[in-house]
Amino acid sequence: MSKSMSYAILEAIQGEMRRDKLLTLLYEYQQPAARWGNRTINLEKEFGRWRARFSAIDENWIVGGALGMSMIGVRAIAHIPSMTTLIPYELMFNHAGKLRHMTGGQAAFPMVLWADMQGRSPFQAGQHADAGLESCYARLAGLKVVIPSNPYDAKGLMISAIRDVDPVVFCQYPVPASGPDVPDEPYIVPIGQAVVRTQGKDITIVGYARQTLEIAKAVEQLKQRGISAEFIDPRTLAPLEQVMVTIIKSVKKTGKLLTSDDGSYSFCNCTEIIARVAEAVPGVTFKRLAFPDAPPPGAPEMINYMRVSAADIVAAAEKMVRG
Amino acid sequence: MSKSMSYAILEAIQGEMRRDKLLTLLYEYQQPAARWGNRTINLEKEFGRWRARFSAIDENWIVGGALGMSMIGVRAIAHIPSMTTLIPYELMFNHAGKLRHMTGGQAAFPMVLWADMQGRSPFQAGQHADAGLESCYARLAGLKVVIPSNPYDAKGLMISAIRDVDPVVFCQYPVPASGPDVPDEPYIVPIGQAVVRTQGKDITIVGYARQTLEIAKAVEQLKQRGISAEFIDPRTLAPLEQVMVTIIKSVKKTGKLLTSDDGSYSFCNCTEIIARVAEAVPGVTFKRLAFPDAPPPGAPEMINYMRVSAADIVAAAEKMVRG
Amino acid sequence: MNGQGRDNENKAALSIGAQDPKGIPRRTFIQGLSAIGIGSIFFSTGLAKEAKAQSVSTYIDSLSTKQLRTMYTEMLKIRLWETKIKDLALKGGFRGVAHLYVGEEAIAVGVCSALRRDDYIASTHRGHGHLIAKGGDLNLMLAEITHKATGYCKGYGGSLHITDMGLGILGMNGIVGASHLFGAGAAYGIKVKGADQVVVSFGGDGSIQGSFFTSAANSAAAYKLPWISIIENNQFQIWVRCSDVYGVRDLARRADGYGIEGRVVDGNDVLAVYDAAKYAVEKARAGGGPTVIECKTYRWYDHYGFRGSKIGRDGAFGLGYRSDRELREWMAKDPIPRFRRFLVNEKVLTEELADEIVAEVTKAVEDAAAFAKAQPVPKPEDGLSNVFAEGAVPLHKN
Amino acid sequence: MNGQGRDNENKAALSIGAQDPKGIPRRTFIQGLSAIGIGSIFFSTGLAKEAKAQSVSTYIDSLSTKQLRTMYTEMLKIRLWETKIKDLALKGGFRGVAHLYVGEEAIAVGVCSALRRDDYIASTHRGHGHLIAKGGDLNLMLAEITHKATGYCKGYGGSLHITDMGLGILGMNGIVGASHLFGAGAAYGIKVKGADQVVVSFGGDGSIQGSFFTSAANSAAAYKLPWISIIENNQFQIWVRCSDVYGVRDLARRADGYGIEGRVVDGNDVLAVYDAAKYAVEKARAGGGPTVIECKTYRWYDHYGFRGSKIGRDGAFGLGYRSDRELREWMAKDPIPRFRRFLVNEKVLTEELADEIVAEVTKAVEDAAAFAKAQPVPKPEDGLSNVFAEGAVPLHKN
Ligand SMILES: Cc1ncc(C[n+]2csc(CCOP(=O)(O)OP(=O)(O)O)c2C)c(N)n1
Ligand SMILES: Cc1ncc(C[n+]2csc(CCOP(=O)(O)OP(=O)(O)O)c2C)c(N)n1
Ligand SMILES: [Mg+2]
Ligand SMILES: [Mg+2]
Repeated sequence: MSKSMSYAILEAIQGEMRRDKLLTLLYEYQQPAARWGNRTINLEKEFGRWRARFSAIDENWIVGGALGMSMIGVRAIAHIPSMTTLIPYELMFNHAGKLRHMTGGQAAFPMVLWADMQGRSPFQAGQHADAGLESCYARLAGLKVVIPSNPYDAKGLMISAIRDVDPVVFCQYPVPASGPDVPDEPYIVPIGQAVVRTQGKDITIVGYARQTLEIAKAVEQLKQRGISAEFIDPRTLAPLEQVMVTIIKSVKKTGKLLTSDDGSYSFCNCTEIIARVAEAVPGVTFKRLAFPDAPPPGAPEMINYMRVSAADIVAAAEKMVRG
Repeated sequence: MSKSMSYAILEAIQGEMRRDKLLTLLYEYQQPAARWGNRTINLEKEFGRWRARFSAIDENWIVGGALGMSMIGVRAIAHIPSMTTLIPYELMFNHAGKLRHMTGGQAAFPMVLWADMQGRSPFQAGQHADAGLESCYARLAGLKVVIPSNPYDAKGLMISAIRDVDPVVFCQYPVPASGPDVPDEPYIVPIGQAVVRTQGKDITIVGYARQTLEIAKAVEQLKQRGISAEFIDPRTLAPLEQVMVTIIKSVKKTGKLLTSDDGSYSFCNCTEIIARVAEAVPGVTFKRLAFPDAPPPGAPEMINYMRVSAADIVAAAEKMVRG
Repeated sequence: MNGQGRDNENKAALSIGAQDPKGIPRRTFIQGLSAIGIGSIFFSTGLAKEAKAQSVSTYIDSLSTKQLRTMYTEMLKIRLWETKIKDLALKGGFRGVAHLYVGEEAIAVGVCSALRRDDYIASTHRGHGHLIAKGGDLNLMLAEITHKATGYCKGYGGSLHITDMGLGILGMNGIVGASHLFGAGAAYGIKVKGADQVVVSFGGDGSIQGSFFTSAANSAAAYKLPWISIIENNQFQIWVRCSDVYGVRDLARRADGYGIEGRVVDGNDVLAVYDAAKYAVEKARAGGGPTVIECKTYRWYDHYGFRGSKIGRDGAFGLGYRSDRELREWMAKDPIPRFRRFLVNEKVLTEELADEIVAEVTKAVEDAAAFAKAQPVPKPEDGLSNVFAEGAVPLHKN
Repeated sequence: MNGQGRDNENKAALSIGAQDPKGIPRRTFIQGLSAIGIGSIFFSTGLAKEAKAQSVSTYIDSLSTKQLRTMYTEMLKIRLWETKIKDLALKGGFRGVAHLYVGEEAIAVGVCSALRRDDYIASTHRGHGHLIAKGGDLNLMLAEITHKATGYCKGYGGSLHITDMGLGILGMNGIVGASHLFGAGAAYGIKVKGADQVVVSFGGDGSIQGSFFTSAANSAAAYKLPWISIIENNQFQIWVRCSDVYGVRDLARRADGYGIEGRVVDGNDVLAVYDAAKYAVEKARAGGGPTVIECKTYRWYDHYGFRGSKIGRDGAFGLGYRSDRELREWMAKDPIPRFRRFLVNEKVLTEELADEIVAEVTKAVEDAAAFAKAQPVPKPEDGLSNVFAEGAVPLHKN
């Protein structure tokens, strides 16, 4: 059994906390502890409460505190719960993303906002099953946004995020483990680099996080139907420049871009990707699959009908390729 | 001298407060008072402090208070200052936009978030010259977003917003008066309807708020250069369905879509418009003009170079039309 | 467990109330109670001078026999209805989730007994008890928790968003602290209307931090709003203990910094809660402004869901963040048998009458379960409606 | 006005200090002062018992002649430098904006005199005074306010964002209240480092609402952080009066609800401010946790910009939201001549020495203006840099 995404992330943070004796984690109730086989990680036990500190229900403290300490050279990770992703939004917008620029490069916030994200699960409803908020952060100047789809990328991207001198938003969706095994030792997945998960020539499919599982299934089914899809996982959502090089190269080859997103349709992160391709490549056919512009209903009958499934991806791709 | 946008908006609110004896305005320090010629409006004087109430520096109260009272049938307008647009963001996301859906239609927040917005003015810097946040609200399910470009639309859209049974975000940018004179009596500009400001056949240009002035200039200059541009002001940013009908009709005719936005490039509101056109109309040429993905610097040398001007629009349009 | 079991247990639990004095005529008895600390405020903070003046037992004394019996019935409703949810969920195949309120019933009932039907409450993620105490319909609530098309919210919201505008229930809310802010906003609206209603905002010990409470409290104080904030201090925020994250022991003290009167009461004593709430409600109606009341209590189950609990057994044991011993101590302070014993001693109830009530409530709960089970599920495309008052949003799939 | 004018005015203003007793040897004099309420705390809230114990004048007595002279010099620097900004702006063609601090100098200087160079301050939109008192360079500040390429922030930030990490200045900030939160965060960082520095967060009377202060205060209290929050109560938030939007008169009371000691002092008395700040700093260094100090004061100019002011004249008159009479009363409490008079009486300064200081500061301010004027403006494309540590963002225009 391979390491879970949560274990991989804690392993990354543990390694960095050993390397950087000041690195500090502020969190609320999501204990920084995990077990894998007979191994356990417990950051509070290992590094003490000052460096792994739970708090009152106060996301503005978790993020604002991390910002403040990072300003004086104490790197910090702010871990906030999934239903509160947008509570500290102003702090990331007006402060985290702007300080370096406003001070002409003199000051900065080398911190990581570790944001738990929500799947589109039934029985949760309105405030507890709302995906796609990573694009709220991807739009803010001065922030980097990474979003792993598997434990391997999660560990490598978290280490990159911690070592980065600019504020990084690390988005963790509840995604079952897949992909390569996670080495015990530290390694880096560079911020800014997309990965081509499957090579293909008929159509380009872009998606990340939980959607990568639906897309992987769809790509298989399309293959059986004789359609060769190229599947790209951006992994980084901001800055997007390098990522777009990979996507544009693919779309120039296939002429078709299908995106699949758990976020709501309007302004989901693939919206920006589509607009950039539309500006850069003439004559492309586009389709954007996403959750409707509605809050997530609790009843499974409703939400399962609304979220994007492998079947939706297959249907859309076939339509685009066969016309 | 015609009515200013601020006067027109206050005239709208005054009329509605006379019509609806409960309608209440919560604000911070932007006094609901204005003069036009020898006429003055002062909402606190006319309706008393309970119905036009200033507050501590507490945007969460202004918006949260308006939400709470609107829930029990006291319609409310929450007026927040421009540098605080995103402080009450979570309230609009997790509560305002979701209550009706979460309660199966049983409860709702008939309120207006009157958000002052910032131009791209020099000497303000980082936190006081950041435009484009309307798209943060346009992306949230359950919210309507309107953005007038002139005093006439401002009054008509504010009245529509107040009478709407769903929460509406009314974005006011500092834009010098233009367009038709503002009648004294109440009238409606329907939410959801774009307007074609100039008819044309060679290229479609979309923009709103302050950019409408730059675009109007550009359209004139393009005419002199023999290019016939069709200029569309969306006026409503969410829901976008009806607006897109107008824009798509135009783009099908011109085959070219140029958008001009004071917001930052990534996820500026025109991004969504481009993506929707890209999905709906094959073979279109696109160009998105916007502020770079950077905070606004204070020095005029820097910010004036970065913001979109009529000259930029003309250059981009010529390039698109002449190739 | 089923009603029988609970009934027996109630009887068994009676021994807990043994220290209560016997057969004293009622009025004096209640005076006595306050003296020995039942039905009495621990203390008031800050502006509480007038508060102290208001003798504790004034309000309790004026409770009618009917009211007292209703209070007992309401507490039972909450206990048995939620216990039923727990048992159904543990059986498996339950179409929902829940944050159980069991153990804290005295707060919801003590507070809501001091309210008029047209007063408002704003509730939390742990709000089933608040809603039942304000008159919420057991059938519609259970249908909603199981996301049925005929539930309070047509299955859209489930446990976290049950609302009944007709009963002045402004809704449960999944965001901690939001109840305070929307409650204060509603209280402002009441002033605009010129009405004499009041608003109660419920919140846990975790709800006083974050941005909601401070905005509510400052405005309620500055504008003297008819707002009452009930802080249900069950000592935990999921597993986090208050003492580790606050600089004050008594959370009511937070009120003082805003110029609001704060009070601390025994949250397992329905009469003490009622008395403090009634005082605050009367004050608010008279234009006296807000009050914050901290009720010390304990939750019997895990923060969320049913870990550590069993069908037919009360309480969740073996949870890492608290000792079973601590739980047992608090279960011994069970507000329901404690109140029953009091009512029997007060001759407000006989054991027989009390048992009848238990039987009635048990039946009502069984009926609610049957009702919910029989209800239809929502149609898939309903998810696209109710985003706005009119129409449906596009699915965008083809 | 020019340095001469100010110099003359200071002489003139001396009559204001006339009530000060004459020629008493220093130590006793200071004891006297505390007795007659100069250099004394108004009162402390909540946990202030130990505070009271700490006799007020202990700290003042230990101020050296050099320190006292420096305090006078620093106050003058703020006064004359900002007055220069006002005069330049009124002349026209000024490349910047400002929220003037004039009238509140005793707070910045009293507080920063109690700090070590390696202590931190987090400042506000009205922070020029804080920065100067912490050692900010007059030349680089004026260059930044006029958005020159060689200013503190290379012209990107201007008045609202001046920062000097080398001096422990975490920056001014245009968002009200943010200073409290980032200051508390930095204080947490100090604990992680195991250092003995402290952090001072400045904020106006408006800064205690909103979400920043509550998050800072609760964490500072719960974790006993070396955090000192200075509330500069100049009674207005733009034009809004505290009394209309708060339920408490003394804002320091807000501290009590978090379990933080709060103190209220005369913000126009540099010794009173110093004494309270020194007490809080010593306490924080010793691990005693946070303190909130409210300083009552008044701003001489409009909230923002220069409305109602004239070249060569102090103060902004004819503003709708306050009476000129109120302003004049407060100008009569001008902290600078008041302190000068004290120092002369104390034999810490002679009139001649004091005049020399005025002349020196006047020259330094003139030099700053000349320096800023001579500096180059930024290059247009610089706006695309410093978004991230590396590279520049694309312009996206073609
Ligand atoms: C703003 C916010 N932060 C975090 C959460 C996650 N959360 C849900 S309930 C809870 C604990 C609440 O504790 P308390 O307020 O004491 O209420 P209790 O559950 O003890 O009744 C937390 C942290 C949330 N729902 N909202
Ligand atoms: C969060 C926030 N809300 C509103 C503003 C607009 N604003 C700037 S300064 C100010 C008044 C501040 O008053 P106070 O805190 O008393 O400081 P003072 O200006 O009196 O020194 C306001 C409302 C802001 N900058 N930030
Ligand atoms: Mg709790
Ligand atoms: Mg002030």
